Amino acid sequence: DDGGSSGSKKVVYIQGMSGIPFYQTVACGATEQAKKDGVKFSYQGASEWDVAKQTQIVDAVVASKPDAIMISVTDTKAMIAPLTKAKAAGIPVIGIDDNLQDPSVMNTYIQSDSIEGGKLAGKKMGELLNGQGAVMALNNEPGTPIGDARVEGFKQGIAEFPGIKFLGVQYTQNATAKAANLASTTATSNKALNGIFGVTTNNTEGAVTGIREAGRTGQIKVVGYDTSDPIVEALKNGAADALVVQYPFGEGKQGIQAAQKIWKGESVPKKQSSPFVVATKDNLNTAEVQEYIYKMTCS
Amino acid sequence: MTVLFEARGITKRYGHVQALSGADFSVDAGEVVALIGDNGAGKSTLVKCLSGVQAPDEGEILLRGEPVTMQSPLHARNLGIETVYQDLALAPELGPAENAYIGRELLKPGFLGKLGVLDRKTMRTKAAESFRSLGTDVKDLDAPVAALSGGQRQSVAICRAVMWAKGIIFMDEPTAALGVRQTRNVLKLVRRVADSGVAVVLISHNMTEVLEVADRIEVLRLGKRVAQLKAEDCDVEQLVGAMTGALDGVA
Amino acid sequence: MTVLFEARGITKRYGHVQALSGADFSVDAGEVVALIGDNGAGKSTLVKCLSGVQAPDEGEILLRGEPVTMQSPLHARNLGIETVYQDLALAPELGPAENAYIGRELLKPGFLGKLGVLDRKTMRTKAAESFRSLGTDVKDLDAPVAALSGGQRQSVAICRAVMWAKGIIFMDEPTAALGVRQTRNVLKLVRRVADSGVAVVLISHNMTEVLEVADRIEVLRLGKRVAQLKAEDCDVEQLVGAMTGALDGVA
Amino acid sequence: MSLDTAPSLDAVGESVSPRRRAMTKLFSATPFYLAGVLLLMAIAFSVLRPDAFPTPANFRNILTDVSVLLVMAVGMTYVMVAGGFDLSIGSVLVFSGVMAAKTMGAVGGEGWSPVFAGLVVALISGIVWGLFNGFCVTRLRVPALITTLGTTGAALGIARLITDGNDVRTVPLALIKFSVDEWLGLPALVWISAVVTIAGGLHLAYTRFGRHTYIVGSNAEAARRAGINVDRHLVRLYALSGLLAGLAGMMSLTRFSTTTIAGHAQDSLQVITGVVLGGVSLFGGVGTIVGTTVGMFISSVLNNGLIVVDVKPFWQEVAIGFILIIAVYIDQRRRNRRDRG
Amino acid sequence: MSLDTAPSLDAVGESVSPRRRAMTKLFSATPFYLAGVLLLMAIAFSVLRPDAFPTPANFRNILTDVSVLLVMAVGMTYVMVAGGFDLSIGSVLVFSGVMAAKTMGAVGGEGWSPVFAGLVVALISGIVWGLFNGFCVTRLRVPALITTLGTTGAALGIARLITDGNDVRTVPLALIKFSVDEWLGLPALVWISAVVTIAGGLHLAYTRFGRHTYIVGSNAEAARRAGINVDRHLVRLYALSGLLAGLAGMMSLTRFSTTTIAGHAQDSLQVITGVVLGGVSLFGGVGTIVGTTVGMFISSVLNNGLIVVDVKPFWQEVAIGFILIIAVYIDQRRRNRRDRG
Ligand SMILES: Nc1ncnc2c1ncn2[C@@H]1O[C@H](COP(=O)(O)OP(=O)(O)OP(=O)(O)O)[C@@H](O)[C@H]1O
Ligand SMILES: Nc1ncnc2c1ncn2[C@@H]1O[C@H](COP(=O)(O)OP(=O)(O)OP(=O)(O)O)[C@@H](O)[C@H]1O
Ligand SMILES: [Mg+2]
Ligand SMILES: [Mg+2]
Repeated sequence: DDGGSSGSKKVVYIQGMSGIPFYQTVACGATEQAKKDGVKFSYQGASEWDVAKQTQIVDAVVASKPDAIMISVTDTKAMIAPLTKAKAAGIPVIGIDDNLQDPSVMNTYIQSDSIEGGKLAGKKMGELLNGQGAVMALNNEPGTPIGDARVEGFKQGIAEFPGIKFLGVQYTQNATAKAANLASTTATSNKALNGIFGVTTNNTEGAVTGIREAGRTGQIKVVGYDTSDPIVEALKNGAADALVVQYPFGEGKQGIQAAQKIWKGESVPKKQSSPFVVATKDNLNTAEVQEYIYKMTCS
Repeated sequence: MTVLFEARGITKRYGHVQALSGADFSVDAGEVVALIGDNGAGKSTLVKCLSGVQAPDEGEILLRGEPVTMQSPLHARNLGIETVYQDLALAPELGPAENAYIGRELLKPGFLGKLGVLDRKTMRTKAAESFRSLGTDVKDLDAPVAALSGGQRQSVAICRAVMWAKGIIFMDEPTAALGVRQTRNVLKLVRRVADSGVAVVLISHNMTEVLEVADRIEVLRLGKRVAQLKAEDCDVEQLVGAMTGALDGVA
Repeated sequence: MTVLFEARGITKRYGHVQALSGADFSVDAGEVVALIGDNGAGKSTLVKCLSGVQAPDEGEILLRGEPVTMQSPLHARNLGIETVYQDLALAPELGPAENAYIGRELLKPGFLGKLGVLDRKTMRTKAAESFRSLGTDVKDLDAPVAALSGGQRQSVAICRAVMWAKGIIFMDEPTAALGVRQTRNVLKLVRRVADSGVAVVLISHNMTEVLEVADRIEVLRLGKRVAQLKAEDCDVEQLVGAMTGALDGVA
Repeated sequence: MSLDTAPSLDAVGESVSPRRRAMTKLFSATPFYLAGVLLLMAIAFSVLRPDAFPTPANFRNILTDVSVLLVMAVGMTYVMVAGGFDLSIGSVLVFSGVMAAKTMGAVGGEGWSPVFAGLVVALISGIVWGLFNGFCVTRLRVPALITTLGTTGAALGIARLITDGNDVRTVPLALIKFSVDEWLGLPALVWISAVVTIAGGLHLAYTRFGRHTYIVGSNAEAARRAGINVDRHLVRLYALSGLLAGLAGMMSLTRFSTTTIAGHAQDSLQVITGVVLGGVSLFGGVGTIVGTTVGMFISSVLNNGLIVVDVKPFWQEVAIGFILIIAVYIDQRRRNRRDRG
Repeated sequence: MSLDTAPSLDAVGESVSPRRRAMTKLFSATPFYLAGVLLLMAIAFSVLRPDAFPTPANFRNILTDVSVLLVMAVGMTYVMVAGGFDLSIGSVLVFSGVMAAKTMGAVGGEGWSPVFAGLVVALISGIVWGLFNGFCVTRLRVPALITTLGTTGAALGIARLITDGNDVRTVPLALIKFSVDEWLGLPALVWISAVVTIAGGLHLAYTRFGRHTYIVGSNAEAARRAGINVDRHLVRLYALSGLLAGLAGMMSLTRFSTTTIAGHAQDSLQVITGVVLGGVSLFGGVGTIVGTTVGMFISSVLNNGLIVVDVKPFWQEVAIGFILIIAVYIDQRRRNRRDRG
């Protein structure tokens, strides 16, 4: 059909999982851009982090014949096969977050480099602790690539501070209560602990509560990855100390723009990157940081 | 004069099995009526229909001449109908005393009772007493009824019904599992209950027993009442004939 | 001369209830022995101990003079022991024919049989036949046994045991829920089975029945055998006396 | 009417002294041996980390950790004793929390009145879902597993629709202060949980309502024939379970000052585990709140202790798996021996 | 011995013609009405998106989606018909996949021999966990829920210990090619799943082993007294369920070329949902593989259709929740009416 007008064209975004602030904000950014450009947009996501479920969604989305797919993949290998089917059906694929191991499938991907983000978190933690202490990380499940990459980056970041000991990762199944339990138990049983890295929002929220219940708020620094309203609140009142914030809103916009370029036959770079910012109590109200704070309620 | 309780033209189908096809039945106050019939004749089904456990497909039930619809066992019970079911209907995990008071638990007097607190001790004592009066020796009042012998279990069900009998009491093969002594006690009890003005309906396959205790006998065959007999007028052979249809036209 | 089957000094406790306290028992081939006793005397417990369902705490079991330990019901069955349990032991969700062949399902002939494929049709026909021979009319052979009347269910359990009786058959109150006609058929059957050389043990609370069919009577009281009687030598009063202990020292 | 007394061979049931009877009951009830297992676990952890495990601060951790789940476990015990099943409590917790937070936001202010409004809304939300569950199970005859699985999805979905998936944190200062307050050295949440558990324990064990719950679970048809309105009773039990999940939602909101929407997928399973561990059967008719409490504490102490003694995360999973099985095995073995002996 | 023929009032049971009997059976069995619900759903989605839903490609999607879970559902049906319960299949799938992938990596090469070695190891891994479950349930008398919850944690924990939590991707080319191959227009995995389901359906319905499974679930004590070795039978069923979970692990590995360790936490629940939807009771004794198949397809078609018609994710959760309840309600209502009529 006519490559010029994209008025009747449709983009579907497949989230890694539904109900996650980051993905939700990507959808919001894409919605805003799509509205502006007159593109139809919708999003889908499974209620669990599950390759089989995401495959099912990709299959069904391909069957519904959209004009482009944006996707945050749950696995960089397992998703090759289903997305190859999309490609075979002539549907352009735009990655959000990550590329596949087979680089030929995606037309482009917008990466916010999780290792890089983790590194920022690690460095910030080192600074907050003045290079001395023992820290732990709270992650959802082992084997989730993004979480693992963030932890990996975090380790690299604190490696610059030889005085800091990494106590290891504990897993919370994404349950705030479990994160709180892990934080409070470790905080009372290990007096040396003075820093916790919350790999996702639920873990950061849990860490804040757990530290409070152990009565060590302020003594144990909390660095989080991603934001949510409660975490921003915690940052304001000193219960959390720093947040690595990605720019999902921008990624969503970028995705829609990339789709239109592909439809027009313009060239898009294989990899586009998306920036980070480290938010603290002091810079929270600056315009730059506010631009990054996730907006989940789409206009 | 209207009789205490009457059922007319009760039918009940289960899938394509016709358990009752227009059965009639009546019993009067102070009377012991034996309901007899072959296996599968529909006796238990009739009792279930008359005690609110199952809704008949068709038919009419009259209590003191007034038509009633039994909506539930609770409704029947509020009308003064008690039943000993053939399958006993006990809660296997609970003890005999607890089972005797199912649905009629005694509460502690005073404030605790207002809160719904059970009076376990009284229930236990009273239940023990009434088992004893049947001649049934329950060795462990705390064991679940699943651990009782067949006769002991049946005694629990009988005690439960008799304790509360006011208007009518249906007893579906109450003595099937009872020992000789316990059976005699139950038959005496049946007579005594009837003498106190309660209508007693007794189902039994033991014709000697039936002739001994019943005033009247109603015979069910293939889901229909085929005969109404006075106990003094008949003997075992006649009853058997009526049940099996061998004597059709005679009775 | 050794008897076919003998038990000596069987004891069995459940928690602090002593169900059997040194019970003895014996039965010979071709003999009908009635086992009688009050409710809770321990009859069913004894049957369970002798058919491998429960392990006795103490005591000895001799089959043709050889001591045996019943490890499981399967073991007992392989020794030729069949049982009609008081609680019938049927699978409520399955149909009557299916229940009659539980644990002894017939397989199709030939290759399919090797694969374990059931011969449903034959089982159905044969089961229907044997229900008919007891005089029991099961209207729907596909309905689950939970939907059968009490007597129909009991007939299923009886058919199952009788079909396979080889050495000894225990029948724990087999006629409790049966109609007059069905009871007569079962008593005839008991006699016939015994005549074919099988040892039959019949538990019943109906003394007329017992005196009619049994050769010998063993009386259990409070978990012990208190009397062994020849049927021809005694009457109902005597039996009742022995069961209740009223005639102690007399029998 | 009363029966007259026929000659009897033995006194009925009274051959055993009441004292002996009480002892037998105590030792035969599930919680007794299971509590022994719990104690053994606590001792083992204390020996391994005497400086860290048996400390007041750590016990407070354990109690805080168990408090929210225990409230839901009380409701679950009622439902499961009656032969039911409720998978939806985790979602109902989230839903109630969301509704409460939204209400508190709408009422506004930082004092107690928004908190009170929020609490009422949370409880009502819980009850409504419970009633819906009860309705489906009793009137529509949909199996409890399907019903509560359905409401699990529906309640969570609606909660997310209301919030766009974004946690709500409109929590008044009064509530935040309350969450930090301690009475007699323990957080208020722990006391609330204790009150609910004790009240539930007494109510289930000693009242007519509790007795009916056991009867319905043991033989629903017998209950019906005895004039118990089985359907109404079941609806009440599901409503109770919903109510307590609603309360738990408010408690969770108090604890975290945010709705933690995504974090409760495992709650129902955790609660069911504790309840079954404590001796409630999937088939109904048996179980006690005391047992449930011990069961919940076993999970909680195990989670806490393995962290305190610093077992690696993957090993923790393996250890918890096997220890659960062993704990129940010990309990079963002791009980069987008694039955035989 | 045979019984002679006494006079009888009616012919026994034969009053209804075999044909009529077969019809009644067909219409009364659960799957019939439920299959109607499935058809209705498919029609609705087809009307909404005639260009996208009822296409061969989309049906292939649905079949592929359901294939792995259906294999496990067959095993679950056996276990649940016998009154058991198996929560561990998701973890056993992961464990078996990990073991298979590690084996294929160790054997090396890109041909069929490493695939074969991997398959054998996957099946054995599944059987071993199944035997362990069966052992705990029968010998140790630990309730199935606790046992299989315990092994859920243990199997997953060990899988993670083996892999350090990282997915294993040592899959030979032969297997990758196999996953893309189609026979008669459908992927090989779909055919494997179909063979397992049909074999399981015939086996459960028509063989002695199947019959014993129903008897054990209907009344375990009656089964025991009838000489069926109940414990041994249960162990076999758990082993079968494990075996099929192992096969599913290999299938999942084939499909994704990686072990997807983190993605199977919900598998057991999904499978149990389909099985219960298909008419298997939590209490055992009833159910068929045909019913299970229909139940699994209801879930799968629903998931697929809602995405194809582009319902928003949160609305999907709500819709699925309520539709599950409604589907079973329709099924129940039709069946009850028959019972009454
Ligand atoms: N729930 C049910 N579903 C289907 N059929 C049933 C059901 N209940 C009873 N029936 C059938 O109805 C008929 C009558 O059964 P009922 O129990 O009333 O007989 P009965 O006269 O009490 O026999 P018995 O003397 O053996 O107790 C039987 O053929 C039985 O199979
Ligand atoms: N599983 C059990 N647990 C505890 N006690 C039991 C158990 N089974 C039987 N008993 C007790 O053992 C005693 C004997 O029971 P049994 O069933 O053998 O009596 P029975 O002679 O068959 O009586 P009936 O004529 O009533 O059938 C009874 O007091 C009974 O309560
Ligand atoms: Mg009857
Ligand atoms: Mg007995």
